Amino acid sequence: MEELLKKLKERKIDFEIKEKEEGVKRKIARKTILIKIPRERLRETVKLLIDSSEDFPHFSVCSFTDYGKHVELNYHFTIDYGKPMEEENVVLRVTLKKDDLKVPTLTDLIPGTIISEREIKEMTGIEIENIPDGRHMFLTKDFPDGVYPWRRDETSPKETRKLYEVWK
Amino acid sequence: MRYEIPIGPIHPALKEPILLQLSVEGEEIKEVDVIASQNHRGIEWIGMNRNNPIQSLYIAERVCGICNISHPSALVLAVEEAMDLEVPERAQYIRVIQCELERIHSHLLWAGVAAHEIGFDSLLHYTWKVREKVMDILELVNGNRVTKAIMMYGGVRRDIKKEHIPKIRKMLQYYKEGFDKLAKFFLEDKTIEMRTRNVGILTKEDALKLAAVGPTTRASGVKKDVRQDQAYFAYPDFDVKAITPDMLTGKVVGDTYDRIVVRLLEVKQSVEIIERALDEMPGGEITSQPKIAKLLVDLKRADGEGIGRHEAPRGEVIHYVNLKSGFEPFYSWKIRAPTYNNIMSWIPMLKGCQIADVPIVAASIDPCISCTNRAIRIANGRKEMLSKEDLHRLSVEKTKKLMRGG
Amino acid sequence: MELGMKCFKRALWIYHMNTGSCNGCDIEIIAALTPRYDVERFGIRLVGTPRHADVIALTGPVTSDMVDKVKRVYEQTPDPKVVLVVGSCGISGGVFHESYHLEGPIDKIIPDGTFVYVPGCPPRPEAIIQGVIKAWEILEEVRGNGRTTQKTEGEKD
Amino acid sequence: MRYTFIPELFRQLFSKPFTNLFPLKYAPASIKDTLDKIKKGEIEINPPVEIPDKEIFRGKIQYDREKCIGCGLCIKVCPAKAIELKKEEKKIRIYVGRCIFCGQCVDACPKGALSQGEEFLLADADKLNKEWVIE
Repeated sequence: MEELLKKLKERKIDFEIKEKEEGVKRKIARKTILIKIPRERLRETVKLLIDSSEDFPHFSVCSFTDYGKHVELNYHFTIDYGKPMEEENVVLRVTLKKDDLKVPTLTDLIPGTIISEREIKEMTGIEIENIPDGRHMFLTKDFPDGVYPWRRDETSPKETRKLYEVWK
Repeated sequence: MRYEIPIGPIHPALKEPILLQLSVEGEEIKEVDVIASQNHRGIEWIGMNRNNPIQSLYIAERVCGICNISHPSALVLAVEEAMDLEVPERAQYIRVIQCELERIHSHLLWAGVAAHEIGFDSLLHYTWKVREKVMDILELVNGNRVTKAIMMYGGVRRDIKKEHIPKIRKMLQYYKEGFDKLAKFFLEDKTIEMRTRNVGILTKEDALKLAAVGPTTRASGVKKDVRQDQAYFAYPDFDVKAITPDMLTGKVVGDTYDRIVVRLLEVKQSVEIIERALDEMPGGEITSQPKIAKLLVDLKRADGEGIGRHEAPRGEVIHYVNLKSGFEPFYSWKIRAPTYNNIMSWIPMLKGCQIADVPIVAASIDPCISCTNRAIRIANGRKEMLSKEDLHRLSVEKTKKLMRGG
Repeated sequence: MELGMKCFKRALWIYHMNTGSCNGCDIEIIAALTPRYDVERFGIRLVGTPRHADVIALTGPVTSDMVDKVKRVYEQTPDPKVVLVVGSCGISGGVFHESYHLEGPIDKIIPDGTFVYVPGCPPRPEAIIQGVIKAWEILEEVRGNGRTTQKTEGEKD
Repeated sequence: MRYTFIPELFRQLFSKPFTNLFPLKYAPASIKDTLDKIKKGEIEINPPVEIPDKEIFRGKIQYDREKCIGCGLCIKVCPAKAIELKKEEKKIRIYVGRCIFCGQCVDACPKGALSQGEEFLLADADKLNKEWVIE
């Protein structure tokens, strides 16, 4: 972790560290490093993450929050696993404006991100630049275009089927 | 000459829908594509729009019916972080016991399915018979054989009664005595070794790059286990060690056989953890907020975000939750199930395998398609298509052929 | 021929289909086949294709992707047939009662089918066995009026 | 011995059967006749596996109409929309066909009007039958 924080400071990337206590008899601190970066520096930071960790950083998932005017993408990573109680969560937070929804792909750096990127693409309508495979992952092929289930605006699904009403 | 063979979507290896598109030359698989859109129920949408957080706990439980405590565990961890909720000590121990009971049942279930995939049905029946013991205990402490409905924000819903403890200990004793026998059937039997050794290899490098989790990655030699790396609940007290196959066999190959080794050793580890947890369990309350109405109000007022990580039998589960005060459902919610990451590791595993190996290799990551929270489809009947039955038949034939020494 | 029909009357073959369920019911269906409950002693077994089946055991709330597959499987199953809906989500949606990717419940997709419902989330294996027996009873009633009537008259026992 | 399962197979042949013989040992010649006989009491069915703990078991919901005050808390927490409020009477109606047997309503009820029963053999061909609607 120290190496990563040092490198982040060198590159002038801001971060915060959150801690949460876990455990009953033996207390340990669970650390989360939150890094807020603009879209342009996403790939740079991921490369930094790969360089500064002993093993490969583990990419967990990409989550999405819609705040109305802007949206937030959180790339969840974990680093330093394999050693008891030393693992940390790393969250890369990218904020995007609603009228400019684009992020670069990470698939060439970490191949395991492909499923997450395909999911983000179909669920939120964010365009992933240079994605090698842009098909639907979890929605049916004929799911209507322009409907994005995770969004909280006019593009969220309007007509949902209420099974408890039709069951009789 | 290349042929395209779709396998699935109604049961390729498990009883779940997913479509594997294989390109084969002769018997050898050259390319693999996975299409997983058949089990999608829109669970995140449900939690973000329709449900209050307490209802979402039960939706989380039904993300996957087999590992139905993993998702609620991760969710309560995330929500407790977001709203700074205290959890009593006894509740943390009960959670650990429940999680480990589930690991025993899930790994035994998998072992049975794996035996079935290579045509060893008598071992399937034997394993499932052994598994019934833990199912009885689950029913005893939870009131239902499968869904546990025990997690609640700030604690658990049910205590483990005093009169249940001797029964649980009896079950643990049964598994301790039966473990060597089970290990002998799975690890020393010629049939299983022939079909699983050097089949479906996932190298350490691939496992890291494809972000594989759980027994799949541990079998490739990556010591990654949330219970060890970033312990939660009462796990710091138990000092859990990640299990890799070299602990038993002395080497790491990363094949299907190694995945069997890891899972069997984990059953043994779980038995030990439960035993210690029962010995050391403190007394006291089981929840910090017993009034549901009050809890609902608190949840509505809460503001913040949290990440919950839990080691499910199949690997790591992550829930990300964002709560906004005055807004009842989760403001955002993301579920990451273990199979979600492990699916991609099918591609390097299956390349170079024979078609007859597809069932056992596909089953070896313990796929849980409904966990992945998405959906299925029926294979196109006009193309050349292998049904589950044909595939199973091929697999059984290969076992027979190998046994004849051919 | 007569002998053949007598034999076929007794064994009940089941085709299991998952339409987006959580797996809970599916593992209980398999649990019903394994030693503790052992329904194979009645000649009940899971088959790999709907063309051999008498009963379709269906779990899950039917996702959008599965609608046409459910219809096709139903059409491929020979008459008389019964759909055994296992679990609450197949009956009324259960926990998944409202979503953008669901088309169920199952009886809206196959309006003219014969159904036996097993509530529970998931039901105990015994409840599933009871559901199968209900389905069996229905099949016997239908077949009793149909092609097997002449054969039953010839039966002594 | 490379085939390690074979001795166990022989052992299984002579060990006590593990199967619970619910409802009958073998399939009868005619289900309908058998069901009639069971009704008349001529045949007894083998009981299902015993419920291990009757207090904890989550079976069909029992509703005590007298205790209910119609507060609607159970409706608020029910994840499956199985409970309906009857506004005029301030009582509730529960549909078993929608219920997921989680028992959250039992925990939430401030008056203790709901409880979990022991009944679990609920299969039926009609999803709106009387047994499945609790009022």
